Amino acid sequence: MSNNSNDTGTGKESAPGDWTTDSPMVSNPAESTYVESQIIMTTVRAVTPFSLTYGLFLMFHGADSPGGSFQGGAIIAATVLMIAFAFGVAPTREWLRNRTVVALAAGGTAAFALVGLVPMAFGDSFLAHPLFNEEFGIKTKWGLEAIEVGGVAPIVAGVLVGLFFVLAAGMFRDGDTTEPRTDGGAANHNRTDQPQTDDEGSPTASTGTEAQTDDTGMPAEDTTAGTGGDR
Amino acid sequence: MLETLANRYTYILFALLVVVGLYMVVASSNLVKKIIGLNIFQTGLFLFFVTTAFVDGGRSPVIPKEADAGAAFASPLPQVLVLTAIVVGVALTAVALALVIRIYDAYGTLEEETLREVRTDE
Amino acid sequence: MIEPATSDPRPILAVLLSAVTILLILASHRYPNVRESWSVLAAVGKFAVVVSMLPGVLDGTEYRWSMGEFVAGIEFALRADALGMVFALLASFLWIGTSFYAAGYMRGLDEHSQTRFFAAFAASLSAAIGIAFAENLVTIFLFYELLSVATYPLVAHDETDEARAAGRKYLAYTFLGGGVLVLAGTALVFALSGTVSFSAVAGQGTAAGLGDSSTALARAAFTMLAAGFGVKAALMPLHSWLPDAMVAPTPVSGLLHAVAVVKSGVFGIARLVLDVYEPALVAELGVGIALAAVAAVTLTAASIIALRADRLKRRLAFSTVSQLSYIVLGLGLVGPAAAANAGLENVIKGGLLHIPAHGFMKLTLFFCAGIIHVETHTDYISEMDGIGKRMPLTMLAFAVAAAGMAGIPLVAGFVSKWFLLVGSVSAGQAVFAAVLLVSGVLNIAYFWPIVYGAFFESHDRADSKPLIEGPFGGELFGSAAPAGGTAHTDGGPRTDGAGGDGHEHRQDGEHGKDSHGETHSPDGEHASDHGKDSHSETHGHHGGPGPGGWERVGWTGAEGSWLMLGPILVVVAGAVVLGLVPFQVGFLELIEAVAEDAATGVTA
Amino acid sequence: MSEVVELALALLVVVPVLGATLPLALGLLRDQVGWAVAVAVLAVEAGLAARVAYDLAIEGSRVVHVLGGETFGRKSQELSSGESTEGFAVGIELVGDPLSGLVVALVAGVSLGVLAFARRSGPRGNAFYSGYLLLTGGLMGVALTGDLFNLFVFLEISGLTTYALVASGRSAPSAVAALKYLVLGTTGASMYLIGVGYIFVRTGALNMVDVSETLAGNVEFLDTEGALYGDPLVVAAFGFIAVGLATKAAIFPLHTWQPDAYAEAPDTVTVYISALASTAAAYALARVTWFVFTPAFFDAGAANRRVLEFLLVLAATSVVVGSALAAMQPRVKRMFAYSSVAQFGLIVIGIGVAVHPAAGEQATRFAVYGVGIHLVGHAVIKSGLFATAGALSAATGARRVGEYAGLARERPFLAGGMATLGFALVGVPPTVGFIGKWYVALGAVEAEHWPLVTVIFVSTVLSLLYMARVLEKLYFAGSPDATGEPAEEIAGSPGGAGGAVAADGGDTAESITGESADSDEPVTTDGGGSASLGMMALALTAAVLTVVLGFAGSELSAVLDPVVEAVVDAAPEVNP
Amino acid sequence: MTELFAVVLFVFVLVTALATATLRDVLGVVVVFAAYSLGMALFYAFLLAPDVAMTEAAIGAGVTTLLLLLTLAKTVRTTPDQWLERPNLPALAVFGALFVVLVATVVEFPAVGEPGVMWDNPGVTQYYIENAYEDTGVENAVTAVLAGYRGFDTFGEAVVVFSAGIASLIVLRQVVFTRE
Repeated sequence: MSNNSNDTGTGKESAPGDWTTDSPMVSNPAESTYVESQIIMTTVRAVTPFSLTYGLFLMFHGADSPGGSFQGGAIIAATVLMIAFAFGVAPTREWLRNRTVVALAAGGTAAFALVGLVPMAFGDSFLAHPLFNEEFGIKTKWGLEAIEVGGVAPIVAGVLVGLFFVLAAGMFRDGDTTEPRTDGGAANHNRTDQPQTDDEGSPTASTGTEAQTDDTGMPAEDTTAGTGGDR
Repeated sequence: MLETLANRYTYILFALLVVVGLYMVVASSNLVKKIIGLNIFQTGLFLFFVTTAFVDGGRSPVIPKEADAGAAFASPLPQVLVLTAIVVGVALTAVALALVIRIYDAYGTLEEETLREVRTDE
Repeated sequence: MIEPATSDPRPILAVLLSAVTILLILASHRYPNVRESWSVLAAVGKFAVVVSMLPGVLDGTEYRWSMGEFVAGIEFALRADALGMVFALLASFLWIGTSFYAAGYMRGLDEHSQTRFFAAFAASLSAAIGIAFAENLVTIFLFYELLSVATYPLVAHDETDEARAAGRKYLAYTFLGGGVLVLAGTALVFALSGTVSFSAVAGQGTAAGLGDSSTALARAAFTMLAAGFGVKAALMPLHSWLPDAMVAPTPVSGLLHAVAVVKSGVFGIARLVLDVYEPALVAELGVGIALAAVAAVTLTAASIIALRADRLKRRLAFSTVSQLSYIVLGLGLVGPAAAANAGLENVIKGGLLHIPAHGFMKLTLFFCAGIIHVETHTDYISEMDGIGKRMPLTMLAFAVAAAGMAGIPLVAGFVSKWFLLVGSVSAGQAVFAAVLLVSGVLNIAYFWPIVYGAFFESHDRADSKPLIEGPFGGELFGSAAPAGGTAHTDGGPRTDGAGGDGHEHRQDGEHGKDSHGETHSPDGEHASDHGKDSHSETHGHHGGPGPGGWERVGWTGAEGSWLMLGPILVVVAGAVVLGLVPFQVGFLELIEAVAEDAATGVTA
Repeated sequence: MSEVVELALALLVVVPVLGATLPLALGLLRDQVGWAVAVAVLAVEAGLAARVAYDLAIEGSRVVHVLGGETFGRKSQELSSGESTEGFAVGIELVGDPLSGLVVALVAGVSLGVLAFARRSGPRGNAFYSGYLLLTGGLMGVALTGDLFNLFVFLEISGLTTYALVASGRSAPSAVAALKYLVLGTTGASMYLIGVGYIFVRTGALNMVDVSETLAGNVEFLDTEGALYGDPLVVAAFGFIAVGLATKAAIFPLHTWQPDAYAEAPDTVTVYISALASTAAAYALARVTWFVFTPAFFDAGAANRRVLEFLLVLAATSVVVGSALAAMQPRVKRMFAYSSVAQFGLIVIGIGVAVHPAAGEQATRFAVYGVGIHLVGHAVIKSGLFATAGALSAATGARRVGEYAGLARERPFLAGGMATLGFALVGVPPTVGFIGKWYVALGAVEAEHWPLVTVIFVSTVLSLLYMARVLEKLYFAGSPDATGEPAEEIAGSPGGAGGAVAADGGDTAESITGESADSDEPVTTDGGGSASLGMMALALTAAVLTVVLGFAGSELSAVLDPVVEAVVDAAPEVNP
Repeated sequence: MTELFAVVLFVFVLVTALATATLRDVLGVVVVFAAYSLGMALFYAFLLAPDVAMTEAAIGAGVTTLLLLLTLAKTVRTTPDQWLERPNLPALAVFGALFVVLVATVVEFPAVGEPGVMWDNPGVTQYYIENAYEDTGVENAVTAVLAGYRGFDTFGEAVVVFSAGIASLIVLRQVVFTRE
């Protein structure tokens, strides 16, 4: 969002430092982090399989050696982030549909809860894995593995990737019209209409705020991800 | 006295990190730095917990099937607490950063003073 | 616990009657006639309920109703005993008259928000009855607070700056008194004695527990409760909300001064002295004499200030302040009397009997002020010379009531003051007897000029009124002036007739000093009556006789709407009856029951 | 272990979390499903909560849900002395007792009720309702967990979601407020964690019961000479925990996040968090202070006592400062926010008095009553006030005290509701506000903390300072247009009396709620928009509830009796 | 040897921490902070907590740093007018006091490496070490405790992570992930 710094008027602000050369597509905030570099791409291509494997290994082998689903999930997520850095956020996001991310996060949470609930169905308490042993002769270990691998890891991986995408997308200005008009100020950047933001107006603002959404350069991958949030 | 302190160097470090972190939260005017300070504060706390689990000449708490009696293991409990706390910490950091992005989006600055000025003349 | 009282729903019925009326009043806010008739019906019904309990209570039975525990260890209970009946009887009877009168008054002036007015009126009445029948300190506190809440809309009714200021002041004072002092005292009493019940049964009352606890705490609790109730009883120096509250419509003034509000304060003190701390303990702690002293000071100082007030309602207000102190004085004297074991019954009788007596008389006076205001828009005594021609009946009633105030025999005031006098002397407190006599003189001094001027003078040739127009007679009452600290603030020379407003302004200046720092508009009274337009007038008011003086109106009651005149005559008749045959009206019997009860408590 | 209530304890936490995944998942198919999902989930939740609260609160039973079953449950240790301990928890327990029963009922009720408000007031969008459900689950966890570290986790869950919800509005200041809240809240939580760490070092336990047993020195096989109360680490631990939780409860020097957060958040969120956020923290503080550090702890030494008294001083200060600042605020929401600072000062005073060495059994009893009742009462009152303010601004656009002039004529029922709630806040009987204040005061009196007594009683007048401003504006400021015409008179009078009457026993409650809708539709003003029926309903229900609860004083205190016993004999029984 | 290692780590961590506090350039701070996290990870490993070390490395040094960098990329950082922050004396005083308090409590702790009282009371740690495998069939006691004994904590933790995702959606007002 470096382009915003101009019209915000606070003088001594410059684009991010030399760790990322200003990309041609400055208008796209997320892409401003993107450096087109063959070396990085190849390295990432080379590294990715290993780190991915390592992450999976940690996930599944966490039971008998240090490491576990958190670390595994985190590393898998980190792998994806590497890819994103190397090939740009937007393509990565194309390749990794939102569905996947959401499914990982929400599904993981649900899986964890449901695995925990099964014993309650048998009148035992929440997360009582030993019950699997008694009822189905499944080792308690697999109960643990179930929540680790089926629950925690997907959540961590999914959410971390999701977080990255969300932060990369930045402030999404369109949003529902059912709320205080007041960040018409927050929506476009000139300080002049900031005063509105002080009194958060009536919750039933007029539905005219979509108008503001275009002139503020909506992040590209938002549009690619089909985020016409307008109702 | 010095001896006692030397024997508790990790605790001292914990104290130092907590103080440094809190100082950053209060003193530094840049919002991102505040958040980093928060992280340092918490890592100090983690160090404290990990230390409580530590036993001299012990082994990490991976207990083989036939654990030879008498082998000293670090306590797994505090480590688990720290694992949880770390993840909680990163979650908070993420949300904080999201807020930072939004604040910048609205006010065009991350410096607390500038922010205050901007908001007063709102 | 042993029930000294037969369980009976009538007390709560009496309370709820007007509470339900509120709903009806709200529901029928589009039909004024229906609306007013509701409040009249409720008044009559309530009075009927109360009266229906009278014989039983006279026979010594107590009607008790309890909702069960309200907070831990404390019931939400109502109990109709002799003392409560005195207040309940008075309030419910006078409400009948007031509701007629209010209807007439509000219509006569075409007031705004009449529904709110009548609803709040009903609410305050039901709160007042609640206070009368409350069985313990927490219950009485509950209704005490509700009374404050319910009367606030009435005080601030006019929605002028002055009214708002008065309302703010009223809320502040009453909540300081109720929410802080009474509540704190109640909590302390509960902590000390483990109960807050008024129950007369030995060992169940609070007195026992208070007796054995530390004297300092017991005194502290007494002080807080007395001060708390003293706010509504307008004891100096907590009185200054009362004169301000006169910006309210006259029926409200009646309600405040005679029917419910200030009486509830006095009644609270009566409960405090007679039931919470029984006379013996009061004597032992020596708090009675202190209370009496405060009352005596208030008595004198208020009378002196009243001398100087030119606006009729203001003079009446200060007269109220002083008259209430008679009651408090009587209750305070319970201490010394119990100590001397002499004159106890008399001081109690005197004090309590003054509750209804003053109620009747003061209501008459305010009604008179109100009708004068409605009919002639006259508020200032200096303009009432010869008004007797214009409103003979009214001024006659006024004269009678004033005589009663001054303690002239054959009117209610005499009996009570007589008892007080006898009691104080026999209790060996001659100094208070002296105070009583002095204030009697002062009463005459500030009422006689009105009556005299009304009947024997006319607007064009009136004697000068040195007390009002001359410089403040500090040297004249040198002895009393230092006592009435606030009296000094009322000083300031009177310039001329028109300056009456300016003078009022200065008199109100004392309120400028309070935290709200509101500014009083001298003509706020009038602004309240017919809209903002009167602000444009050079004079604060256009009252007084027309150019040709007061036109003569016969004694046939053509002087005003019977909706107002009727109540006046009824009430003043009541005052006279109370003075002529006190034993037949019921009040005195009730009070004697109370007094004997208290006396036995001491001797036993 | 198959007893339904025991299972319900866990479900109370799990159901909202499971529900929270739905808006996201269904959101992939279509948007705007959030509200419906939330209603469905929270309806189930409310059912569970009712069942649980009945057992815990009404029947006063203490239910324990051993998470992970027997294998991960309590293990008894054979002692050198031959006997064996009650057993120590190697896992985590959910504990339900009357106190948590009250909170559970409160959380479930408010969460469901606020949805009625959110329908119109927004924010919409599925993410919002996911967060809403997660917050509910987190609060349930705080209410039920019996494990010190687990408490930290759930504090963070509720905290995290609260920060997000505060910033869910479109206004830019809300983001700043949220970040401030996040920084302070996280610091507070970490402080709490430091305290837990210290305790853990000394006792090696995290389960609340075990910790208190160990601190009391009841664990024979441990070679602690008697109680650990004197131990500097334990004292420091209480200090850190108190500071941390006090921060989240917005006690004086660290209260600064609350006014911003409450004032800047969207109305819906304000209503919700004003009822629950600080309440949960205060509840946690009470739980730890009463049941982990028992009264015995504070009697153990001068230092312990001094720490507690320091806390009391801070609480008293925040009563005064909060009210004073509230009286100065031009904006209504900010004013109520500051009043919350004061009210929680009152609650913390109660928490402290209950365990103060000077407190006899009576004082403890009353203080516990006070805390329990005022926690619930204040939640209802304050959320009601915010709901009323929100509805008023939705209807007329008024957000400052000055803009309230004469609104009683346009919005009689809302004004009446605000009057009732206002007087409840001041502590006028018969409202729950009075009962809470009465008990706290009584506790202080019994314990003879005269300075505290003074503060409590004066707080009545202080709160009157700011409430009177609002009510006077509402009723007696007179609307811009002349007040004489019958038109205004008819519209205005019912509300006018509504104030007096409702405060008079709430007997007009039904009529108010009943007629609210139709009587307000015709009146629409230039403020744009109008308050939805849901908003009105919530506001007025709260008003009625304060009065109804006001008459339930003895019932509520009866509910809390077991808690009193537990605090008094200072030894919470380990689960049978 | 180990002492030396510990001392080096101690100094490294402390220096990096102070650097983050004093450096003015935010990007520099972020980079230093990443180094700091790695140092902490080593410290954890040194203290026999490999799981914690991995997590710190992956999440602290890895993910957090990435998120911080991303944030900086989304915003503009002020080019530092001077190298170091100027000290905030009041804050220094306050936290100096806090430091004293902390150190005062620190001396109460058992020396580093001595099994504290928590080993034998009420025996939780002992219990884990003895029974973890029988109870769960998992060798890594940490995993056993994490997913078994204290599975509910982990559940809460998972919820926290999920909440963080939701929260970022709410905060940045994105409907991206809630609709396709």
